[in-house]
Amino acid sequence: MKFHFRLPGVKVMVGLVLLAVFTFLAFFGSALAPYDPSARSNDILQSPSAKHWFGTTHIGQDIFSQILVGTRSVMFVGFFAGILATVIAVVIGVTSGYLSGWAGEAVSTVSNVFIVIPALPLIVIVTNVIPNSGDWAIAMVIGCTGWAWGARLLRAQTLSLRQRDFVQAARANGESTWRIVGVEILPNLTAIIASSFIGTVMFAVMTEIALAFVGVSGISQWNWGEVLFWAQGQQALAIGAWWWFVPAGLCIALLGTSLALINFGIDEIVNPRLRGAGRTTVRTADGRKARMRFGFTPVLTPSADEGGGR
Amino acid sequence: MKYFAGRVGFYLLTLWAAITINFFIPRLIPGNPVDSLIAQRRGEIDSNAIKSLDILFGLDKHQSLLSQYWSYLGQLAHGDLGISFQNFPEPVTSVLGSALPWTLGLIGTTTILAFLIGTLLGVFAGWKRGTWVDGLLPVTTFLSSIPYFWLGLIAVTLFTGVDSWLPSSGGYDPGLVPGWDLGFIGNALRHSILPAATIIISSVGGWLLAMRNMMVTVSAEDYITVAHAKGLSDRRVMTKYAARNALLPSVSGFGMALGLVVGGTFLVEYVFSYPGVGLQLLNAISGHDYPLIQGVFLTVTVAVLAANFLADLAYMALDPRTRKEG
Amino acid sequence: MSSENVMSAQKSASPQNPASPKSPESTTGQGHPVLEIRGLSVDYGVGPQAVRAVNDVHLTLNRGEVLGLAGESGSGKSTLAYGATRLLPPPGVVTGGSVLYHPDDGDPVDLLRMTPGELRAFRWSQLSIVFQGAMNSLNPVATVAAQLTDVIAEHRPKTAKADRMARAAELLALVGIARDRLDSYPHQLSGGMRQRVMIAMALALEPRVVIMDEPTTALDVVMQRQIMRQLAKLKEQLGFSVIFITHDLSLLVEFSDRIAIMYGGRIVEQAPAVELYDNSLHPYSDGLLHSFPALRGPRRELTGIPGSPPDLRDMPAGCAFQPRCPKAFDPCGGSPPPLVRPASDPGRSVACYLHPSA
Amino acid sequence: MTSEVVLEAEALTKHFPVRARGRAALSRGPKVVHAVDDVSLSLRRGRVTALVGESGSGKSTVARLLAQLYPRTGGDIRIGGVSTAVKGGGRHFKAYARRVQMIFQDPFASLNPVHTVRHHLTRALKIHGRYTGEESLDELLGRVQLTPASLYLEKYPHELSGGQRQRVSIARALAADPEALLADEPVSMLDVSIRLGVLNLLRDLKERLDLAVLYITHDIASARYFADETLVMYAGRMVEGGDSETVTQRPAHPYTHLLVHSAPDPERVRGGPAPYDDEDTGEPPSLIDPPSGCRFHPRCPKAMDVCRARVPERTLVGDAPDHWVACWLFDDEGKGEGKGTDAEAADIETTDIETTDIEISDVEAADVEAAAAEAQAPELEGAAP
Repeated sequence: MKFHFRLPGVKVMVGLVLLAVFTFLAFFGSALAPYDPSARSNDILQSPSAKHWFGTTHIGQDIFSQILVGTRSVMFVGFFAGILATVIAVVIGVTSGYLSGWAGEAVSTVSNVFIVIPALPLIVIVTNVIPNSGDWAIAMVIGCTGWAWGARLLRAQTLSLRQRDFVQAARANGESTWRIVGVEILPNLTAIIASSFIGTVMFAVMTEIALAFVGVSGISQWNWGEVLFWAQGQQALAIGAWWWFVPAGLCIALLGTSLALINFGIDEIVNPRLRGAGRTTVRTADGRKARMRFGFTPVLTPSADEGGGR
Repeated sequence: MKYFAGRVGFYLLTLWAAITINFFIPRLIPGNPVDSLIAQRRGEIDSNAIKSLDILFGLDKHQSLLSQYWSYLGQLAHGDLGISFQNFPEPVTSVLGSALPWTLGLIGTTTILAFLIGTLLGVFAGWKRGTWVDGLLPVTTFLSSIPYFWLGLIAVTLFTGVDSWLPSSGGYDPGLVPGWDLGFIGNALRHSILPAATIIISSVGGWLLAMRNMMVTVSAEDYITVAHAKGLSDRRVMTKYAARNALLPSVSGFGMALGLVVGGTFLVEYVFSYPGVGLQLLNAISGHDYPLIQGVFLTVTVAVLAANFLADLAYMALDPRTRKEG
Repeated sequence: MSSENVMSAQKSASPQNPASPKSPESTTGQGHPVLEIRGLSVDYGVGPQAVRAVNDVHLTLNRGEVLGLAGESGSGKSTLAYGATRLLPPPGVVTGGSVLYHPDDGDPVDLLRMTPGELRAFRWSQLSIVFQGAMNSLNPVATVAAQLTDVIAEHRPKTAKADRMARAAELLALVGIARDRLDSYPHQLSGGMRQRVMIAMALALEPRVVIMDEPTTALDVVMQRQIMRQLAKLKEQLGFSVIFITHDLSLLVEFSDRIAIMYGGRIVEQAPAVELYDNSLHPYSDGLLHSFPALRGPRRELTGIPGSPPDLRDMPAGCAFQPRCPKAFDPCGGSPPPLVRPASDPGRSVACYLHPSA
Repeated sequence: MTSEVVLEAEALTKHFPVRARGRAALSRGPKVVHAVDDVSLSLRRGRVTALVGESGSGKSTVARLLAQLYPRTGGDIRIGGVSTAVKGGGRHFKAYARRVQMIFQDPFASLNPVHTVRHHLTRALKIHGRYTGEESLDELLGRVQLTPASLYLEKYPHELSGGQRQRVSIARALAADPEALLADEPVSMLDVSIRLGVLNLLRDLKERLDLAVLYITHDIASARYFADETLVMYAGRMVEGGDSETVTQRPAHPYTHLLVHSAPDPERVRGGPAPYDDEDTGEPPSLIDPPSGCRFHPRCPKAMDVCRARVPERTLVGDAPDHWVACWLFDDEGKGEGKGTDAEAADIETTDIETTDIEISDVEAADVEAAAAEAQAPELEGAAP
């Protein structure tokens, strides 16, 4: 795996900008919010206007403020669970990949079990058992259940790195085991760790919102799922209050898209074949467009010459 | 067949893990849910049912954990999952029995459909890399980032209403009696169109992307160049050489991803009040119906394992290397 | 597509009656050409970051001859072959030249002007390729039989299925593999067998030209020799011409009629094999010949070549070999020397200022 | 052969367990790959010993066993006459590594792509407590003729050419100031024109530092050129050994014969046809279930009954000191049953060859442990959303 640092493509840039916006809102959303998201007012069920950009709820709460304030909880749970799960995934994946024999097999089997067991029902059940689960608790639960996929990827990669000559060379040199894992192997896993982190963040965000939407998580803090929970509960659909659930949903989709776009870029680092190699069409001398494709190398200027041809 | 034996062993292990999780979770619940149920339903519960609930929740404090575990396993082996608190006095098994066909029908079919459609489009997108098809990727990425349930909400808003042919909730019209007659089946199908479309639209993107990336990866393999050099038609190279190989990781990934996918689709049942297992689970949670929660979790795990088994069979049929003799 | 009778088991002699391997006609490079590469240039990438991997190469393959193409990694030997057949993967592009194929009857055709459809019909029926590393050139999920027959089905759609299977068995027999291997998958074959399957596949339609890209590099010397002998025999039997690409010059001297040596994307010397071995003109060829130890005879003095092969992205001005050349002198830094017939021996060609043209 | 023995292997044996693909590790009886069986050799100060064999013959496994990267199944490894068994990562291993170093085949894979040359060399020096600042790095690079050092220290492996990379690998091995150097096909991945430079460097270092070098190769011609002594391995067993010139010019074992005559030799364009040319010389056997007796007997043109039944012992050939062969043709016992004599063994090429069906190796490249690992390509895994 060679590292050629290149300017990220358009897709990745869009993803990063979107993520930056949401991160900004996570920190300053409450300060920017024009209203207290929980405060009632007399503007009941109003459609978007200059006063209430995203309209109001059945008790006159400002939805725009709810979204702004709710960003923090979403981002917090996403990133905290993402970090927790990634740490577990790295520890489990790399150890099980580096250990040979039954110990490695056993750890790998455990993570496969965790992948196959349906995650959301399990999380719903566990959070339901925990009393007054706040963001912290939810993030912990998601983190502790969402590591398996990343561990599996990291294990596979570690297994192949372990066989690589540079690891063998470090061993033959007398390098200690923890240094081999930490200094020789781990840096080579950066891209995969990043990719599995982003994947887990996505999973955590979706899960948290789903939990809030079905009303399992505590109602202490605002988040986008909470907004949707109230919208659903108050029959927003039936009364045509589209503004109640459209902004939250769009925010979720945008956040998800931004993470997916960033992951595109990481995928291209991990798998060079996915790189777009810049231009994919070339213009031949006679002005036709030819596509670069496997099996049919484009010819820019066949010489017009000498016999043959047709 | 070694591969096969290994997989079956893995399923048994996973099943055991799920059962064990199920055994421990209720033991973490604060308070005594059974007592409150008995208090509510004074005199209506027979002693057998109370005993089975005690086993389920580990309320018989005189027993060691190990013997509790054994009685729990014994009870499961008889197919006794306790009685549902909410649907009292119906046993959990019968509640699940009536919900499961709906879920299997809706989620099973749509998941497979989404996989097939996504994979097919992915084959195409990967093969035509560098053309306009690439433009579809951001769109499908966006679509697959939308939570299932939110897409469901939007679908309900846009396509249902007083004068719409598409119903907004339920699995069939309330007046009908479930049965194998044309009228009922037609009605049920009509109810499933929107939830099915929701699931398909939001999950197709993931399969598409996975397959597309595999196609791109496989396209650079030597045997694809050989196939081109052999002068084979584009179609044959795409199907018999590229797609056939790219499919393998997708199929094994399909089995692995089911656990994630199924969880997401439950919320669609919730949005559409579709009478499946997912709706039962959410209702059970809001009603603190612990036996039902456990039952649902176990059932879903078994269903996912069964689906995994099918995916494994497909994989073995597709990859000659797993059929290795000796 | 000359022969209608595809299924004939033994074609005792092909119609064009190949010259015997070491006949003077074929070794002088003046025989009947079957494939002519003229002024071929190949780039990786387009625009400012394009790297020229093959630069204005002229090369002629004559009927019935084995033309060896030798060079180190990055010399452009494989790029030349894949560029000429238009099989180079992205971001490779052919930037100029022509590749003329001379059929038995009719006018020559230019591969670089063919549409994809024409190219498909041409490929394998007239020209086939044995790729480097048979491990990856066979489709892992298809049986040997399927991979042998699909090419027949594609090019000769009228052949019956039973005939195709019979032909596949016959092809395997040709390379010494039992017919019960037809139902095997590639992973069930050893490396040597896979490579022989590839050779059998290359001969399926009795093409007139076979390009072999390091077909034996991944194999042991014992298997290598076995396959090389088999190839020589098949060539005599079926009368095709071979372009044999390898970095192993010692192998080429033994098995080819004529050798072309590439360095930095250009051909630097071209001569009949024995002449090249006895008396190489280009200092690079000379260096190569003194780089591999001899197994028998007196222990030859080994000099090797100092320095490393050039970076295609940053080619030295003038002759690409000049920075490593023990005999470099003034003109070498100017412009790259053209490939000419030296005055001393017009039967061969060399691109070096030490050997000016007549 | 008077110089001091540094590293010695006696009856070294390594069997790799064959594990099933995927997760099916539970079932089946234990099958093993007999990668190395009963291999004895000794490396002497200031001498190069070549170990020649086909891929899968177990020659790389021997190197890794000597480096103690794998635990051995049987036999003994003695360093300076002391029997040693150490396990990776520990203090004892470090002490061993200080005396025995290894160079790997692929210079692209043996350097960590994320670290600079400086990191590689500094670590190697520090592990063995020999880092004394910048000048120790300069000195190390100077030894492998990479000067000035400043040009290379900050480079990443992908910025170096193959030859430069292999020189960095050699420098890393020299950092420990070892007594024995195990070179596992050090030039086979390099361009032809720069191989000689690296081999000459190794020879030069051997002389200057009085190293004992094990040179593993599949190219018997380079063994003749580079090594003082040559050992030939076939299917996990040693079949012949002796002075390089003798082994390559007057091979005794039919397998060495085959090997020598299969090697490309441009001189042959002048001579007659090469031997074995019209015969199917078969393929190496499966090491999971290797042939009984002499492992070469299924391919051997001179195979006798005793070859199938019993493993031949080492016998001195007698045409040169220390030229030995493990073949019944040269054994006194074997001579009774067969007809093999030195003279007859020499014209093997005229004998008919008995072709036998060879079992296809179940495990490709059996000398790599990878065969035992879960062999799924990582890029193929986890392709789901």
